Amino acid sequence: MKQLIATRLFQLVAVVLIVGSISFALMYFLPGDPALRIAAGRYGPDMMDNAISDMVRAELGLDQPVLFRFLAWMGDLIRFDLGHSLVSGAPVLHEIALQLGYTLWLAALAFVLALVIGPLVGAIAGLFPGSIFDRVSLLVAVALRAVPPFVLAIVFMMVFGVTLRWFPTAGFGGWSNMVLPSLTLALGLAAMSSRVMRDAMSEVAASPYFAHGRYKGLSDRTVVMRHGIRNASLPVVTYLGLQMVYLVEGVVVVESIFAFPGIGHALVHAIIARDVPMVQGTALAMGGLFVLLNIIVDLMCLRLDPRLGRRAA
Amino acid sequence: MNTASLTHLPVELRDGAKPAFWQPVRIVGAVILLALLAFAFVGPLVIGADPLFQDYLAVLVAPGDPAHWLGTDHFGRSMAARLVHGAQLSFVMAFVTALSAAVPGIALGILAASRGGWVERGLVALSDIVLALPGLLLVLLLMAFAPGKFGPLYLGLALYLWVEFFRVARIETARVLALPCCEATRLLGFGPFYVFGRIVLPALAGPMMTLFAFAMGSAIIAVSTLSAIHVGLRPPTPELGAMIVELMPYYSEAPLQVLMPAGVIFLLVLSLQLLAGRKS
Amino acid sequence: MTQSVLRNLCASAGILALTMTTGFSAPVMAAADDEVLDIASPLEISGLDPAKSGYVFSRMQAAETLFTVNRQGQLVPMLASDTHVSDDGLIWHIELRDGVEFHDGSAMTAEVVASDLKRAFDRPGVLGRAPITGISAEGNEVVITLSEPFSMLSAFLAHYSTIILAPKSFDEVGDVTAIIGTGAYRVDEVIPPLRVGMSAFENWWNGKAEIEKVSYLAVSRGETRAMMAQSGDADLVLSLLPVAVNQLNNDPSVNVEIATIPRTRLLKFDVSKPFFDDVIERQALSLAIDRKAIAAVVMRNVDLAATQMFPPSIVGWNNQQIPAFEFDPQKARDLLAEAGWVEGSDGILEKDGKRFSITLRTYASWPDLPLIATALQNQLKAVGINLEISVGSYTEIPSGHADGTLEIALITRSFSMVPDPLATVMADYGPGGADWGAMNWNNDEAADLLAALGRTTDSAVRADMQNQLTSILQYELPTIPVVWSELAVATTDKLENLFVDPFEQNYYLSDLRWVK
Amino acid sequence: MSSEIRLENLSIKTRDGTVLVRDVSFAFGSGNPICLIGETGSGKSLVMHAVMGSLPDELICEGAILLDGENLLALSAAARRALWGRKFSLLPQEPSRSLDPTMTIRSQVAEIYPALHRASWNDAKTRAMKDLQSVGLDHAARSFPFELSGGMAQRASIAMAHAAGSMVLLADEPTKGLDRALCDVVAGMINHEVSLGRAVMVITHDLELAMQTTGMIGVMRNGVLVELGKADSVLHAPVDAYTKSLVAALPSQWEASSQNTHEPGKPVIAARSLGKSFGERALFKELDLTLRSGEITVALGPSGCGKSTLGNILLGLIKADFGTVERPGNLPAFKYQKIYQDPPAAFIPHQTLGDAFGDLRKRHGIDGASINRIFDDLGLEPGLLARRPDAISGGELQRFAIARALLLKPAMLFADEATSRLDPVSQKRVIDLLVAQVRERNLALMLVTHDHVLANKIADHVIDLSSLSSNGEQRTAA
Repeated sequence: MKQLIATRLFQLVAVVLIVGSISFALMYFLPGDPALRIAAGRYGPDMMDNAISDMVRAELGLDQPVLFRFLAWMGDLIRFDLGHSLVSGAPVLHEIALQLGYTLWLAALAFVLALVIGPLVGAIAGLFPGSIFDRVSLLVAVALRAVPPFVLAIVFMMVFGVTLRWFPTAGFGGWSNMVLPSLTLALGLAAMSSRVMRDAMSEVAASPYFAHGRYKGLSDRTVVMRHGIRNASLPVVTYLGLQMVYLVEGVVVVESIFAFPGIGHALVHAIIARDVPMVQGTALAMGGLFVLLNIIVDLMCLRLDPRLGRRAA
Repeated sequence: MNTASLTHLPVELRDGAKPAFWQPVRIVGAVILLALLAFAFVGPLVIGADPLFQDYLAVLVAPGDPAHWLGTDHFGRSMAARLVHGAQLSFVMAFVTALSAAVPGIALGILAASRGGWVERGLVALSDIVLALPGLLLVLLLMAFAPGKFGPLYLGLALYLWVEFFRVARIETARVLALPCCEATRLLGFGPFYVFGRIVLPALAGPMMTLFAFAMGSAIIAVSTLSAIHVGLRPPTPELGAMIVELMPYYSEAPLQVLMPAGVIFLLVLSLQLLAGRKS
Repeated sequence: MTQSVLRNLCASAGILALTMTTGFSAPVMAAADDEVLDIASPLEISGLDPAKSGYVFSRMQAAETLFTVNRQGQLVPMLASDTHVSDDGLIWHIELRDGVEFHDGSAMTAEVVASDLKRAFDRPGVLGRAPITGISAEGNEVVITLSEPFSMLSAFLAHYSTIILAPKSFDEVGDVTAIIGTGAYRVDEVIPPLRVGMSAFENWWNGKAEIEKVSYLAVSRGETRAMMAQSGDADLVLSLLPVAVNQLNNDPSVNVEIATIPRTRLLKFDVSKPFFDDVIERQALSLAIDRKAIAAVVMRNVDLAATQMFPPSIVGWNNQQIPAFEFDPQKARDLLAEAGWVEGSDGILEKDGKRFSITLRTYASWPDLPLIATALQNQLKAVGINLEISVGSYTEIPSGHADGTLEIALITRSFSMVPDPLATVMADYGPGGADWGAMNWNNDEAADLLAALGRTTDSAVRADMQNQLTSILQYELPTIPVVWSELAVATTDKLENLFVDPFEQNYYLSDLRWVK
Repeated sequence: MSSEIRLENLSIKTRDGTVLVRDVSFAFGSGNPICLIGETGSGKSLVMHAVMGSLPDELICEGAILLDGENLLALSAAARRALWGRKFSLLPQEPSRSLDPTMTIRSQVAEIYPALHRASWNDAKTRAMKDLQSVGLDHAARSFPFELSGGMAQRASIAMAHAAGSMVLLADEPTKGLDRALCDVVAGMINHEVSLGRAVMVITHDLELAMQTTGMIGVMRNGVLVELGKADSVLHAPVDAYTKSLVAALPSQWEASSQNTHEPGKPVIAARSLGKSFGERALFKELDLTLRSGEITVALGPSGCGKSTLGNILLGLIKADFGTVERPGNLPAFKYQKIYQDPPAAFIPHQTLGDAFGDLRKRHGIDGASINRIFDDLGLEPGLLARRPDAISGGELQRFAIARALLLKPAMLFADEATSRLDPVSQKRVIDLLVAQVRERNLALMLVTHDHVLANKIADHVIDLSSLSSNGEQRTAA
């Protein structure tokens, strides 16, 4: 348990350092003069010119030697001073605190949806391997993975937003706004987890304890509920931990399409405007989010599998 | 839902020989894949049309038109030509990416499992870290060096695709190496290469194939996702992922054209998936 | 160890709890049938500082400037009422409109205005480019002193970076913490970068707006905006993609209005490079471009094919006398041959061993730029010029201009940032050019004309000079115009009295009405 | 209430008509249990599953299975299913694998009450505790299957049968993988069930168990019931030839193998003051032993006492905590071979035996002749080479394993419970072969077993590790 969290924390620290270095490298290597980019970001392409950028260079001390700047950069990072956005000029930390809220809601909802859809489909497919349902679910899963999330998003907007008018096409603020984006994210996740669940389930269904459950006289429903799902969901949960990557990155595109002001949206715009401090900040937030979600997953595993629990204890 | 297995059948009745590799599912997969490869590599020779030639008088022609059997895109470029060339580029790139992710991934996985100790701990830690890094960042870094080139883009993808190979390879190898048959084989005087060649690699083949299939898929999808946020966009080169993005705005006028590249990606992933066998 | 672990956990949990709550602080996005006017626009609110996103607040009539451009495109007073310029043109007395009140109830005094303008002058922005020596308040007049006559001052004072804000808008260090303007709408909430909520201001000096509440949402993707128009999630959708226009025209419940705006997509290149150093090379380049095709295919409107730098909407600058650009690939080839370019083995032109192969930089902030670039790439290939397209950040244009790495770039340039196009032209086509104008182009005649224009106020004299200047640009081609732009706006049929301002100064929300 | 099951000419066929079980008839019921004996594939478990009604759909039953006069075969699959738990309970083989690994045994017992008796959960919990008490597991109510020994797990599954309250109890190889001590415990439990008036049917290849269960014994071979009769009569005066061989195969019936009289052979392995412990539990310490060529050393002791560990240390597969292992005349490693407890696990799963032996020949340059000779010696038919390990019966596969080892002309063989999973006949055959080879090739054999009888019959030296081992009944080492 301790050890588990220790590893995760180590992971977190390493992530912070690496993200920091990469971001600095970006700042340094991206084509064009950082001062110019900052100026452009602040005052818009039409306004920006080299006069302004010289001012910015002086202001941010971008004329100092690289190594010095790198140390300064990392120093700030360790003091968790993420600097100011090149675009809005607001403190990155403050901006992220705001955006993270929206993203967390989105991610959480998507995660839950995925947990409902994926394993359910997978379980049914796994109980009847080779059945039509199994084959169709495979096709759908592959299709969902073969279509970029933003295409999925557009399709949903057209169907549920424009044609059916069930949910608002874009915007944020209410539950109704969350439905389409989170569904877009969830389906991608569910696609894969359903396959994992399917294999896990078919394995469990072939296991002696599953058979014994039925010999005991339990109904199929009871056996599946009490002995099937629980055991099969172990690999799925672990797998979802990995798939957090997909979620966290799906957020990027989905948010910008649905005009949702989360870190993903922020990252996209930071990237387009080469707003490196924001890129770093959002990347850190995502890394942190990933680690956090994985701690939750770890705990779920402990909860699900007593063997782990007893060993850890 | 038949849980009783046939294990209580007399062994004589069990099929002794190796099960045929070419089960129907695999055959279907192979057929689709071959068709796609032909499409991508023979297609360009068959379809004379230049994927870059713009015909402003035939913009967004619907598929089925005698002159353009797959229609044209927003510049009046032949979809057929762009699809075949795009497929070629994407397949090659995706394959290279998946390969450059799989080879080190699997190698390190086997290394970690067979060495154990600090080697394993170190590698696992590394993979954990890479996982927690938003892949976009890695890609961006590489893009910074060569903006608008596909090479670094795919390399950047490989930089975080390898992790999944590593994890699965490691776990699977560890499981296999623990089997008595490995101990027995070594006792019989066979070297580690034999053990890996005959026991570990065959066991890895299935899951790795599946991962590979999805890795190729994700590579192409990632490229399109990136082009959607204007990273690595490089007109006019036809690339499946980028094509989806380019055509997206015309979804209402030419929905089919938007779906075509996606369809090709779908078939690719599906065929590899079927070929790889059941596990996903 | 455990201690720190626990602390870390608590911390992250805290942040979670805190941030979770932010999620739903905002009101639910209004559906079409309620009284709130929902606006979807690509422009994001990158910050409260006028220099950054002042245009959002000025166009939304939250904050106002001393001068503005009326529907006919003439420069007229807004918060100012009258102007007296000393005979030497060095001292401007700007009289302020009486009884103007800020949204916080405080009165707009000359002192407030003067300090706002000082601030705008000290910080980056257009005002800094004016030869201003002093800004002060006298009674209800703002007095601006200049080092030399400057005809465009009133135009500069119509720029969004000079919006007039109440003192309470600033914190002690002078950063903007809230937008407290004088406009028709009071800003209730700002959720950067996406949302602004506003409600009508009772004591607006020009009456009271018809529609009570306005909700502004920045939606960066054109596809999404189009769908919001169709689904009715937005009542007013700004700058639709050309594709979306056709699509929405077929939708009975949506009205689409289009205005051509003073914005031109043009090719910027380094005139000192061997590819462009000879004027006939630049003319050849221009002849090789099939502007009508691009206008038709990309902009979906043939009339947007540029015949010269300035679209007809820019009165006084659009020059009827000069001959329009032609499309003549053959002539282009001849000119290039004349300039010494011969076709190489691979069909690409060569001149003393140098291939005519250049990298075109452009950016996707305007979705049509990469498309135009793609078309250009194809058309120039036909005359033996090879373009490598690199789509990056717009920041790579000025930086390329600065470090001289830029070969050719496709950019978009607005002439209405400051309502008098001269402001932009002067910067872009003066000696040596500028980041968003010519590059290493020096033309004494043009330079003299610009200098003279800067000093002259007599419109008749100016018109003549402007014609000379435009014909120079047309012949010399320091930059090559490709297409003009238009602004497409979609509204629900429930909305009436919409006016699309070609100068993008004002959405005239205060005039909008729900159909009874 | 009592119940009786009567099988009348039960035949089991595959869909393509292959007959797996032919005309089996017998009866068992309250107070008179039956024990079906036969090697793997004799069809005994098919019969049991036929009674249970859990045969795969691929198989068809003919004849009749009467439960108190009602023909079960006439019932629909669903109707049969409805009897599970209520009328029939099944004691699974290797129960530790047949219990849900993620659930405490108490709730695995408790869940039966709501399912079968519409009991409330609280009610169920208390009644589950009673059931566990009745099998003496109340102390382990909250533990998970992986924390139970084989015997405890077996008792847990009996508790479940109690909970279900079914009168018919089918035990499927209940002693599989358990050591002798546990086997006796299990036998005791089964007899207890009989005394409770349940109709019990046991299928096993463990004659010891058969002897301990009073009642009828049926002997099956190739799908035919070759002999049926009272336990003692069948076991002491067998009629059928196969039954005779079965009985004869019992270690107790063996004539003691010719103790090697000639002078002690030269040492092959010499271990000095070995010590090994897992965690704080010491398996053995200060252990000296020497294996000599031509001699058979038997390591005795219940499961988990460390006898396998000892062998692995001698083979150099595990490091000892203390002590040294010397190999005089330092021979190459492959001269020390091991025969595994579970034959299939010792072969590469997807590799046919043919390929396996082919590679072995290549690796060690063995000529085909010697292979054929060994196959003859071990009575292996080369036809089987085309098959993969999982398609060959345990006995045969074990003999292939021996052949594989002998091809390398080993100096020492370590047989780790090599026969514990085989039926008596195969067991005897394998043991005889091993002994013969030891004498003939003059190699050192170390045999690990928990069967005292067997040990005493063949051993030149016996090391009894049980003395060193701690508690008798803890987790069975798989």
